Amino acid sequence: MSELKTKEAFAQSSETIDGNIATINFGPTHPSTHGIFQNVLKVDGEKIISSEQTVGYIHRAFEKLSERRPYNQITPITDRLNYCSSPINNMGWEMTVEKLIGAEIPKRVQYMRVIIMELARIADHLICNSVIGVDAGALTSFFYPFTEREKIYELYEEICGARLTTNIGRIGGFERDFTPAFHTKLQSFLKTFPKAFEEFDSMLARNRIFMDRTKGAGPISAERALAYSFSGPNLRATGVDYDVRAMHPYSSYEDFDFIIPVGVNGDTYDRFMVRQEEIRQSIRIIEQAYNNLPEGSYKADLPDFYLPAKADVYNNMEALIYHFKIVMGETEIPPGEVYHSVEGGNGELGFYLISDGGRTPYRLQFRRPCFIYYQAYPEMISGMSISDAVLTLSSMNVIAGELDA
Amino acid sequence: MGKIEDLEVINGEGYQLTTLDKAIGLARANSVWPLPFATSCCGIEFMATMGSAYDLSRFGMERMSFSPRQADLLIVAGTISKKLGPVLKKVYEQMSEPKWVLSVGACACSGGIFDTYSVLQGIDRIIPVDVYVPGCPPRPEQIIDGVMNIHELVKNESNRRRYSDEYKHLMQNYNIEIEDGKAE
Amino acid sequence: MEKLNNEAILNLIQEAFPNDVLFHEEPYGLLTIEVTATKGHEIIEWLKNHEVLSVNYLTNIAGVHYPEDAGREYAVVYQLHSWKNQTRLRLKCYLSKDALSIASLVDVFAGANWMERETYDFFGIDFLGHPDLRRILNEDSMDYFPMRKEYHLEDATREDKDDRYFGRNNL
Amino acid sequence: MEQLNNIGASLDFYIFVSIALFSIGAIGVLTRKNMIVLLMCIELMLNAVNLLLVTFSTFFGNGEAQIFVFFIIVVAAAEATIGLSILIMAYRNSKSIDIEMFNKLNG
Amino acid sequence: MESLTNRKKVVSDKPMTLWEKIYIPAIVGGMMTTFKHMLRRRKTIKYPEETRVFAPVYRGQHVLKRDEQGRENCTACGLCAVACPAEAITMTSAERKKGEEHLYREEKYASSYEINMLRCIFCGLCEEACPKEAVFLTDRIVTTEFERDEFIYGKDKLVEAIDDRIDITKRQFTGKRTEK
Amino acid sequence: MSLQMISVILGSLTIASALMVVLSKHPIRSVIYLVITFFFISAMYILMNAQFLAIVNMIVYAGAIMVLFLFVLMLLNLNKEMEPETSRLGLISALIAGGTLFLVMITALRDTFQYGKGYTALKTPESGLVENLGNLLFSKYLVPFEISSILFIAAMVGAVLLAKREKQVID
Amino acid sequence: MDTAMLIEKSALVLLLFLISLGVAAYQTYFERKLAAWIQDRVGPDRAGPFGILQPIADGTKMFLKEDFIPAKADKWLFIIGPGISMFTALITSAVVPWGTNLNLFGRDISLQVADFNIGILFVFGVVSIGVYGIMIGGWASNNKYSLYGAIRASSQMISYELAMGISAITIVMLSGSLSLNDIVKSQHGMNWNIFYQPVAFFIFFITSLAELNRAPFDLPECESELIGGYHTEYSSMKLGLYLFSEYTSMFVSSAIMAILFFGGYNFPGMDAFSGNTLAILSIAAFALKIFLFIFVIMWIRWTIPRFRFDQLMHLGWKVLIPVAIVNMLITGLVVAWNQGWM
Repeated sequence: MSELKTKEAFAQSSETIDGNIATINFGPTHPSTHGIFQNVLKVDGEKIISSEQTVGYIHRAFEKLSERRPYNQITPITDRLNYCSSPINNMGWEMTVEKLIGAEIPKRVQYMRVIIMELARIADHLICNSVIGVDAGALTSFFYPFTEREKIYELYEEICGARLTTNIGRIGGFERDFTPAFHTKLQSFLKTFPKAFEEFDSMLARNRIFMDRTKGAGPISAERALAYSFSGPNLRATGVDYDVRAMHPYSSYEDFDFIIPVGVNGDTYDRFMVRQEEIRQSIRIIEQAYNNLPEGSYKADLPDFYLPAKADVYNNMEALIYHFKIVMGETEIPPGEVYHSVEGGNGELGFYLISDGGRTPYRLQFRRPCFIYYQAYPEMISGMSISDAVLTLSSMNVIAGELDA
Repeated sequence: MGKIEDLEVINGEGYQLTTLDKAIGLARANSVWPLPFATSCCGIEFMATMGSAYDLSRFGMERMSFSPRQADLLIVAGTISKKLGPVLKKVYEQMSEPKWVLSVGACACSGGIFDTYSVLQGIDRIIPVDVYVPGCPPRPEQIIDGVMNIHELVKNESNRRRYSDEYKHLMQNYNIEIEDGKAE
Repeated sequence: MEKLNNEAILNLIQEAFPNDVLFHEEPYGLLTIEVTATKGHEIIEWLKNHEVLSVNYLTNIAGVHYPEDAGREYAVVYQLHSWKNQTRLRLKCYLSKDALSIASLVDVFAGANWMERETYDFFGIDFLGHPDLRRILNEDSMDYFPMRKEYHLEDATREDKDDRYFGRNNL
Repeated sequence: MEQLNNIGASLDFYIFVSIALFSIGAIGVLTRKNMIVLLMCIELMLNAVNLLLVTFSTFFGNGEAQIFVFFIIVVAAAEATIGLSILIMAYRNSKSIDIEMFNKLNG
Repeated sequence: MESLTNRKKVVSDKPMTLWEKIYIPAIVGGMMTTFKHMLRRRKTIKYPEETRVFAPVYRGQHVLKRDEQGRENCTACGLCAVACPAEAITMTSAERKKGEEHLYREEKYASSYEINMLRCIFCGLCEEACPKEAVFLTDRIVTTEFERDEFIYGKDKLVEAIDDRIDITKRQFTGKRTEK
Repeated sequence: MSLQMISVILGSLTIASALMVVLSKHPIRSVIYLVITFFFISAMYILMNAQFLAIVNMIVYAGAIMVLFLFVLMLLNLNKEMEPETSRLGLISALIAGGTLFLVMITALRDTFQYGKGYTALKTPESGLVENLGNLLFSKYLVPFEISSILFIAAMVGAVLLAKREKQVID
Repeated sequence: MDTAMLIEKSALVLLLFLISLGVAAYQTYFERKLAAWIQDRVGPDRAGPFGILQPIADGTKMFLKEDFIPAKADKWLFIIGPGISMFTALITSAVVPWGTNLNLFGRDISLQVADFNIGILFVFGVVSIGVYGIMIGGWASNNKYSLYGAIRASSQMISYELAMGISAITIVMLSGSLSLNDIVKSQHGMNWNIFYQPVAFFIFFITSLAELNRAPFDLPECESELIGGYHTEYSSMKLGLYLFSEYTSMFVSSAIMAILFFGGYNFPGMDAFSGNTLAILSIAAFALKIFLFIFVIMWIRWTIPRFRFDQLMHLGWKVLIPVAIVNMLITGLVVAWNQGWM
């Protein structure tokens, strides 16, 4: 914001720009930091010499909170990690618990999850890429993808009744089957989206102004990216084809045919293009999963964890007991340690869960990809101009919720 | 906690709205430039509100003012942690009068689900809030409702209220200094 | 490319560091090794540079607090990943609350920087040799380490609830 | 705009103004230590000369003096660019724009 | 670094052609796209005048249901409060007295039932937790208010009116309840 | 208001703003005052029917050279304190010198003053117009004109070379 | 100067002033509507029917907003910054011929405030002064972002002025006069300069965008990098003046472009009319051309991304200026050939 400077920063503002190094406060509420984090840039003219990051402005103590909530109440918390793609977080968490309790998940549930997760990935990448457009000055490129995003929201809404923080799915499956409205909406989405998406793509991807702006902005080499434990599209933009979906397939990802797009230089353009291509691949995956959607139940047979139908609760003593046990969080959870990771919108989203058999996790640690790769930001922007720094930041898709936990 | 509206009886003694006030209020209400202080999830829903499907610009509000000097409405959307609180307060102080605050979402209004050591339990502890929008995150419809409530406030506000003693007292409750002399 | 299974990996590590592998198990197929805390850095570096193992990716670092476990109150858990073998590996180092320090991994994996800062922020574990060990998520002025079990989660200033209703007074 | 056939005040007034400007410029050059202001004072002096030239040009009804003004402007522009770039260089090395700094060049 | 999979495809190495280098084609193309949009039908839903159709399962404002005879379903078991991650629900239970059978279905009822709508995150866990089909989320949205206190929704706002029933039958969760 | 009044007012304003250039403490203010001075001088040119020069003066001096000055000042971002103090002795001697200069010139041009008193008519009003100047410039003064363009190029190259920074390592 | 003339000119000036302000105000409305249409939205529609009172609401609000001067700012310069901007934006319209002569009350009234014989130079002079408003305002705010905006604005405007001037010289060569009136008259009917000088027009158009700080050259005020650029610290009517001056300049430079390349008030088949009909039609034709230019400028803004600073400089110095010079040389040769000088 204009002058959210501390007293010290004010004192420094008398430093000169040329010759001397000036300090610029980039954040905490600068318009280009879509979210809240602060970068104190040391600049020489327009060139960035170094920068220092401050994060934690929306630290919400997820991990401590998780230690105080029963397992089924953690799903709404994971919503708010990477809120651009909450369903992936939800399902990642559910799969972690299912792994812990050793549950068998029907194929249909797995496919349904893939559909929802890929929709979430599309939504996530769309928001990131449209914001790159906005930061590059093409404001309209924000509105076209957002119209499409609304459709994804509507799909979520059909399934779970919420738009953004979905709390979608349950341990063991979904709370309801795909509704007829969902089917029609998904079909029309699959039909209209690629066209609208290619239109968006045509506005930026081969536009020379945009290419000039993004090529070479904020590059990182594959070696450095690996040292910084990058993952997700940002890592793939450097040319490394690491994808959890391919490396450790979960939820039947091994059934689907998709390619892993990679970039060359790891710069903003590569990140943009990788995300664009991933959106196309996601559409392919959704089509495959939807066309081959197996028949069956939308939930696993887990009486200990999946709430019984209300009718049973009312009439069946056993169901009523399960109901109370699940809601009170008194079901038997095996003690143990489990790590499960999914390919989130930003990369490898991991859940490291230590259970002591109690009502709540003993320790739950989220491997938040944003948090890990955002630390490379100063290295990526040093020597770049301020404009590049803005684009690099938006192309890294740093989500404050995921960053600060 | 004192609220702006508590301290004012809109049609009460000495604050009878004049025709001029009404005209000014109407003009102001149609030109509320927001400063989106979007931190997290609600920020994304706020973006959706800006988007084509809901289009906040119908209210004359698409002109975002990222500089607090130019903004009329501070839209706080998302969690405000204790670390961020002073920043928010500073932004509020930097805004020039008249200014309004819309608190969007459970986190900003009350801390919401995050009853934790690091989260501020409602921004009305540090700045006065005019309208609360519940929801986590609220639907764009709700945000628009909140905005329209703000418009109602703006329309019915006397032009002089910002210089009244009650207002100064309210600001003192929040330890916010009113910068004198430059106004008017 | 031949991929190693967990047993082979374990054997290789035990050969190289016969005295330092204190305990090992395979919960949910993930090889978990407890090693001497002082040797943690050395082992990870060795794992990274080992030709066959080539553990090239640091997935994450987590701290755990076990207040009841005298002498090993804190654990630092490293999750590593060998892409060549498509294997994950978990290394645990237990620390006592009296000697709460462990060598920093920043010189091996640059990405360990913030992970360690976060662990320090939450648990107060001192990473020796870390270039910039400060709090990261919380305010600098905070005077405790919030993830330790003895500290409360809730904000003490919340007025609008009565804990009795939520069945968690005892927690 | 129609042409004026009258220059307003008498010639001597313009001459007086240009002499005054020149002297002010000179005093500025002598008193100010800030190199940029110094350069500006030189520009002021050049302008005083220009004014005088234009005045005489109108007086004699001869456009050639204005050609000289034109060249003076050219030279002034060149001088300003070079002067300022030297100044930036000097500033970069010494972090000061005090004219005294050049004393160091004496060695 | 060698490939980890055989699915790798480089997507961003296409060099700029001369045609693309002269700026104009892409700019004109983009302008054509935007021009087409200018003529297209607007996608805006003018909210207060027009409303968007919510999904039938939308999680909006809560309702405390009555049964067919107009009796309140809630028995103040407190499961919803326990299930609430935001700790937004409070209630006090009371014994049903003689002569109140037409008001409350069970022997116990909630003499007060409050939801703090500012805290509520509309996750729907209370609806799932309720064994008596008493609390449901509906597709109505919670209104915005000027005052913080107005968000504590008591029974006056939550319990559905007898003559103005709220239809929740489309929520799939409603298993058909059969009388004992 | 007669033209005479206008020109007298213009002249006094010119001198006043020129004085402010020297007297302002802050260099940026000096620049602004100088621009204003140039405006007044341009206005006087127009009065003397030297329209072309008036506009050129505005474009080149006010629009380019002074912007350059302002630009450099902003780039260096100097504060008031950076202005070095002049010693009192220096100030007095400069004033004396300047005053003497003024007197000497007035005296030297005394005859002209006598001659020009009361002279207000324009002999050849079109002498300052573009056509006339253009004809002169591209016939009689063609060679100087070309040389001045070479001067420009030399100045440009020189400025670029001077201001170009050597590669420096900033730590 | 006779009194009637004085009254006539004063009336014209006043009228122009009001029209400029009105057009600028409704340009903001039009821009918002256009942006909305491009983005599949409806745009402002609640202030009056179709939202046409939106600019008035904005104006009233800004006028009554607290006028804030930052404590660290240089007060005097802070205040005159927007003033200079507005002044320079308005003054250019003085030399624009708005139409053929109008006959009113038995007088032949020229719809041009001042027919400078060096009108085009006057325009450039004013344009070159225009940068002061931004520079002074940006510097006086004493804010880093404002300063960056100011520095970007000044270097950008100085650089692009060159190419702009060089491309305009070709028009001067073609029409043989520096007076805008003569330039317009030389393009009688459909004899527009655009058909002879498409390259010059192209360069002039691009540089105008840069001088106006419009996308894709809106670096001095780009939101994502510099928040508000030079006007970050401005509130109230001072901000209003900056915004107004931007739109007024847009209006005026559209007019200049129409004059230089699209025949100003000329329109095909204008010989069929005469007198006041012709005057009114010519004004309408001119207005239409201006509107089209404004439309295109806005359309561009909402379509393409902006340049980076070094790319902008690169484009200005290494592409536009050489092309403009080559174009000028060729034009010169052709003109000389036609005149029989070679």
